Amino acid sequence: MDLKQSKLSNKEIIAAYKVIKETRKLDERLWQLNRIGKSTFNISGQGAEVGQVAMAMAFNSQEDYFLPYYRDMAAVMSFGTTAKDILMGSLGKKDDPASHGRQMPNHYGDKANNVISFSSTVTTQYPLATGIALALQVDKKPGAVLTVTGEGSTAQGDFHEALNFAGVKKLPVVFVIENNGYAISTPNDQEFGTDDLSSRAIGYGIQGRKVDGRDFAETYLAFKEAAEFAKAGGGSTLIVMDVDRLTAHSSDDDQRVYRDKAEIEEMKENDCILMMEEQLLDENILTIEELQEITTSIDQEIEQATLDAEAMPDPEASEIMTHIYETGGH
Amino acid sequence: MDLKQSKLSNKEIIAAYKVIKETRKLDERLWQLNRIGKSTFNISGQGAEVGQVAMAMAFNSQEDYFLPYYRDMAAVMSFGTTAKDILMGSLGKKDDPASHGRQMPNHYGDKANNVISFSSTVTTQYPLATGIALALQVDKKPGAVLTVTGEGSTAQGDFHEALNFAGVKKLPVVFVIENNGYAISTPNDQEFGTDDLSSRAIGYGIQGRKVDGRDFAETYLAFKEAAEFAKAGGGSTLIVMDVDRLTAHSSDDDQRVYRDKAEIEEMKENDCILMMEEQLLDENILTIEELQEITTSIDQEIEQATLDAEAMPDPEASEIMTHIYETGGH
Amino acid sequence: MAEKTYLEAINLAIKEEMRRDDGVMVFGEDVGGEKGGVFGVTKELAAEFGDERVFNSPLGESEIAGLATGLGIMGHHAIAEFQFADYILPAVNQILSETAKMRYRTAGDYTAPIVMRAPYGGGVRGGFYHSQSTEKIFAGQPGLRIVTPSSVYDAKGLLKAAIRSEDPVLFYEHKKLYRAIKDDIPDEDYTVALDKAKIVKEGTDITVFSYGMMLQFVLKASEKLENQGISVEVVDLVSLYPLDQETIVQAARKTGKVLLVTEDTKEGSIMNNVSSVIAENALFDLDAPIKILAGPESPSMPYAKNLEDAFLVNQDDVLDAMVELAEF
Amino acid sequence: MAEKTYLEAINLAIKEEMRRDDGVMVFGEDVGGEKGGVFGVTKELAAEFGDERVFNSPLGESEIAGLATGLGIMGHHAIAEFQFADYILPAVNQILSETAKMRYRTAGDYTAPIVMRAPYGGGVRGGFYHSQSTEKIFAGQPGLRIVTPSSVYDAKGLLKAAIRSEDPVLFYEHKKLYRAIKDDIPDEDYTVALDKAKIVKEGTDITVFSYGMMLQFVLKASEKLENQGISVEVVDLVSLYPLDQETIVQAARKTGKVLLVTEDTKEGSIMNNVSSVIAENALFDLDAPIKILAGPESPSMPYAKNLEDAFLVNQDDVLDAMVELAEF
Ligand SMILES: Cc1ncc(C[n+]2csc(CCOP(=O)(O)OP(=O)(O)O)c2C)c(N)n1
Ligand SMILES: Cc1ncc(C[n+]2csc(CCOP(=O)(O)OP(=O)(O)O)c2C)c(N)n1
Ligand SMILES: [Mg+2]
Ligand SMILES: [Mg+2]
Repeated sequence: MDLKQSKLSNKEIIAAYKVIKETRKLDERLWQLNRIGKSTFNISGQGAEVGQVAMAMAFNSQEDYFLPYYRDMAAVMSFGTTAKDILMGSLGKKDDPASHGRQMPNHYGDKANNVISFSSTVTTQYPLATGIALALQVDKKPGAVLTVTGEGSTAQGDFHEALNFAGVKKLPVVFVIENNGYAISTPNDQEFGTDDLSSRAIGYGIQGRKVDGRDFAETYLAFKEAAEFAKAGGGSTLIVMDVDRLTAHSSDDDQRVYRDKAEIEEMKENDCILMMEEQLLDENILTIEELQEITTSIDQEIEQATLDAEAMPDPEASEIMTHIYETGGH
Repeated sequence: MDLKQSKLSNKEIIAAYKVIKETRKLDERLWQLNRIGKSTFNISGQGAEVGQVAMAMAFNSQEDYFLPYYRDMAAVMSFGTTAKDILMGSLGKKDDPASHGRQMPNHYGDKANNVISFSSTVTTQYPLATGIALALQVDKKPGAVLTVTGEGSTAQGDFHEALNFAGVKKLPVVFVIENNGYAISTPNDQEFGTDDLSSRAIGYGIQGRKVDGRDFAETYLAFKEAAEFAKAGGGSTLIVMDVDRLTAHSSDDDQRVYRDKAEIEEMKENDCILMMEEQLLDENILTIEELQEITTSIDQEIEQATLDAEAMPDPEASEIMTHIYETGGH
Repeated sequence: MAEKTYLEAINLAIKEEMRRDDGVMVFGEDVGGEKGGVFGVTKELAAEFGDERVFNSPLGESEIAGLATGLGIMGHHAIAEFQFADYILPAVNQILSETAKMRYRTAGDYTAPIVMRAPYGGGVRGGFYHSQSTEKIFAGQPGLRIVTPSSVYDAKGLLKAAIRSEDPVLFYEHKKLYRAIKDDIPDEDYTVALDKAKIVKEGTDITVFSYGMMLQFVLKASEKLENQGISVEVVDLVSLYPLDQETIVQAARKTGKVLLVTEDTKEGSIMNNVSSVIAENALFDLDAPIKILAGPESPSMPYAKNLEDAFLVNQDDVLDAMVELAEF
Repeated sequence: MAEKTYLEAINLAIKEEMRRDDGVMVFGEDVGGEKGGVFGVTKELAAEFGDERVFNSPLGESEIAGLATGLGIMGHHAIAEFQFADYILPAVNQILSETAKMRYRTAGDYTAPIVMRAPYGGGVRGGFYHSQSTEKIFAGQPGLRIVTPSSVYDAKGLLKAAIRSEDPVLFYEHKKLYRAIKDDIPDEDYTVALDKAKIVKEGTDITVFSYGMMLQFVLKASEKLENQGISVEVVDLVSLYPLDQETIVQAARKTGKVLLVTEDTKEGSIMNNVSSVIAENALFDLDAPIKILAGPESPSMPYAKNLEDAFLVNQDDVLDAMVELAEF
């Protein structure tokens, strides 16, 4: 789909693109920090940035709530988390808004922007999302809830229990499955017996959709509709968003061991960001020079954010005994 | 559907009817034993007997395996468990084949007839069933696996995890949901957001069917097909079988508290056994005298079985320290 | 003052807290509508507070826990019921991975100020899966509190404190006590501390720690022993996790003879934690080995009457163990 | 004899048992294909034994446990891998309600002779959910065994014994030991008893009980102390549940001074069970309080380096605690 079919203004599309590009650049920086030992882990959403930003733009961090998973850096940035915030997380800094240096990198959370803390244990966020949504419903608040998991993680019982409850209560939730073809090394056909996970929606009495996360406009429109549906009291939608996993599963993995070289090559050639940049040029939203400028200024921003984050204080050792109970430690 | 449309011989239909009737009579006896304090619990399948027997007849206890739930007395009896066996379970007798007096009544199990032990924790049998089925598949054995849970119990994560795996491996399992409208006091519309639980099958890449468990022939044919499909390597089927719960949830419950009088009345008027008896007469499979004879002889059998079961030894107190580990006790 | 059963006290605590705080919600299997729970603990609540605040959840415990935690994050002091403590097991992941760690993992940005109620304990002919003491499974997760009331007074006050607490609280209720004990309790609002053990009877010869149904046995036995001139200090643990170490150590020191009574299987039970606190902090004050009287090392309570009787620690077992310790 | 790492020893044990017994199957997340597990423990297995006996399961731990149990009922000695011991939590219900109770609830008609492997322990910068010691959650379920090897020799022999056992065995592997320890082990087939603690070093002044990574610290510290004339008896628990009470009591009696070392949070840890066995059975042989050196009472290991360091019991802590006890 053309970008403009999203009905977003050029300004909005450019803003979206900037977040997408910034996320990619930031992630590259995180890999570097990992390689030189400054962080011990990275798990990245390269290949999913376009879809994630299109998804997140259908929500706003004033009234909506977001329960992301570890690959959702681009979406989290759309919600308002900054590059410096994320860098602080990877470096384990005290002011990291996700966990104040307590959780591993990429375990997002940001109270100021309604991003709810994520744990490593997959799909627990789905039931949590129903609790957030029920609170909105009971308290007669206007927002909706966005929550995401990976396609492999849909095998968890929590996926089912949450959708089931959301169906009963017609909760304002948009449940998302980012399908990147693999759960670590396990391909789709070893994860589930269907070609279309969105077909699961019907069994819960909720809406199901499938979108190509490489297609900005298609993705945005689908989420916009789902968010509006939720806010209008229609209930939940399950959206399967196809994306790529351009990198290994994480910094502890090497996907060349279990994926075909050709498959990896092809995916890289169809990198969603390259495709979006082509569209931006084709649709005369940006010139090649403007694209270049954006890249340059993002590079500088990331550089500065890295310096800023590195300069921030580490948590103090004594903090391991704080915030355990209401009264502090034990 | 006419009984004869099942393509079963009159003899087979009569045999099925006998099990159905015997189960009803046995259950009535179990309620009596409960009321006079000889057993402390009963949970019954009254209103589901016709469907259960039709279901079970599509399998055989030589090569197939059955993982029932607590209401499946009629199905378990079709697999070969006797009235005396079940009475021994309710009375907590040592020779109770389900658990040797260890588990509560109606927690079926019978190694001699390939009925696998059931726990109170709902829906754990679904994952177990996948393990049994995978063993059959890997060991190249001919059988299929039948497993059942209640419709409320489908809200458990285990329901989903098992179906998902069965879809991946194309396991020879027939998963059954007995929908009696309630989970204890909770009606269908508070349990799930769909009118048709069998629509969940598609999301797992398996077959889905819905049958009226009050209709003997329809039910039998659906299960026959599913069993054959499983044995032919086609994979799993999810069958929703609508039944009634004529009694309270269990001997600890009183359904008049939360169900309309009219609803209960209507259900009783449409008792599946009465309907089947009408069919037996209408289709000239049995005469009224023969029906009467069957009832009389069942009454005698139950009487005898009760006497026999009551005369059996209790487990000895010391048995609480046996069969814990391979080597015995602790 | 009004006479209430343990069950009524719990029901009343919930009612009063729901009146006080609009944010309090109640859900779980069959807790809503006319039924009001399989034990009747939540009776009348739906009628008074409506189906939005009091409702039946579908039959999925992991969802129940996650739902409560999500509501807690949004500031609702939610009360989730697990129908039996045996059926909290499907929710272990949510409770340990999310609920217990929420405050710590966000350094307080998000919290889960919720209560999860669970009826536990045996002696009701409920067999394997309606008799278990599952509290031990959760004891060892900083961030979480596990409490249990063993008197009518505490049933009300402790639950009120749990609902008002900003910490997640697993609230274990002994199902056998629901209707077995009755007592006069104040009409006025009161709470009972979540983190304090209680000396329910002072004594000088032996110290017995317990909770739940077993505590009733201990109290009865100690009355008997009092007549025989043996003075028993009885401690109700109240907080099963984290333990109130100070009170425990002091009470153990006082008599130097310690008996721990639980109906749970011995190894791995809460009493092991109590014993090790004493063995680390009061060892030289002890005049006898730290004795644990517990259920057998066998998987779960069987159904057959004589098997259940053999399994369950009873009044005589408790008395015998106390006498033995006193005579040591 | 051949030099192997702890990880290689585990891999070899599985291979040899799969060759011996066609019924042995291996599955779990990413254990099959070319990957062979996120730690590489199951490498080469799919190639040798085929995709039917060695396969990737979908990402659902409750299903993994139920599947293994079902296979076990059918006589397969299945080996299920939980990718991290933290991720065994969604399977708690299956393991406790089904696996652990299968033999008992059918009086032996059905059994679940399976192994569930789980890499546990911290110090790998894995943060909250890749560092936990979850073994305590299962310790208290008769019918279940929990074992952990703390040497290369045991890694192989204990796993072989677990696979051959007719009991369900939770096999905890310390992930930090996978590549940290190497040793020569026999080429011949051997097994290590599932139910016996091991005196890994004899001594006369103090007795230290431990397992996992901490045991390495204990062994190093005891060498140092030996040079200072302090003789340390070191006991590897091996069986975390049920405990080998006899060996534990004897070893405690021998020196009268007991230290228990675990990286887990103290209250609720396995060491509480050990302590209470000693306090009940060897109290008058003790010359010092039973000391437990453990992780802090804090929810889980944080990620930031200095936080992790502060959280994890280290070599110095162990040495200090041992010296302190010796000097007591
Ligand atoms: C309950 C649980 N089990 C296992 C893991 C280990 N693990 C982390 S990510 C992952 C694969 C997830 O795959 P998918 O859901 O497809 O997400 P993707 O990483 O591909 O985005 C696994 C198995 C975990 N984090 N949580
Ligand atoms: C995991 C678990 N949670 C709760 C219960 C308590 N319980 C027993 S039966 C039941 C209702 C089951 O309803 P349904 O699945 O519809 O089966 P039905 O009894 O109607 O046949 C409940 C909540 C249980 N046995 N297991
Ligand atoms: Mg994926
Ligand atoms: Mg039902």
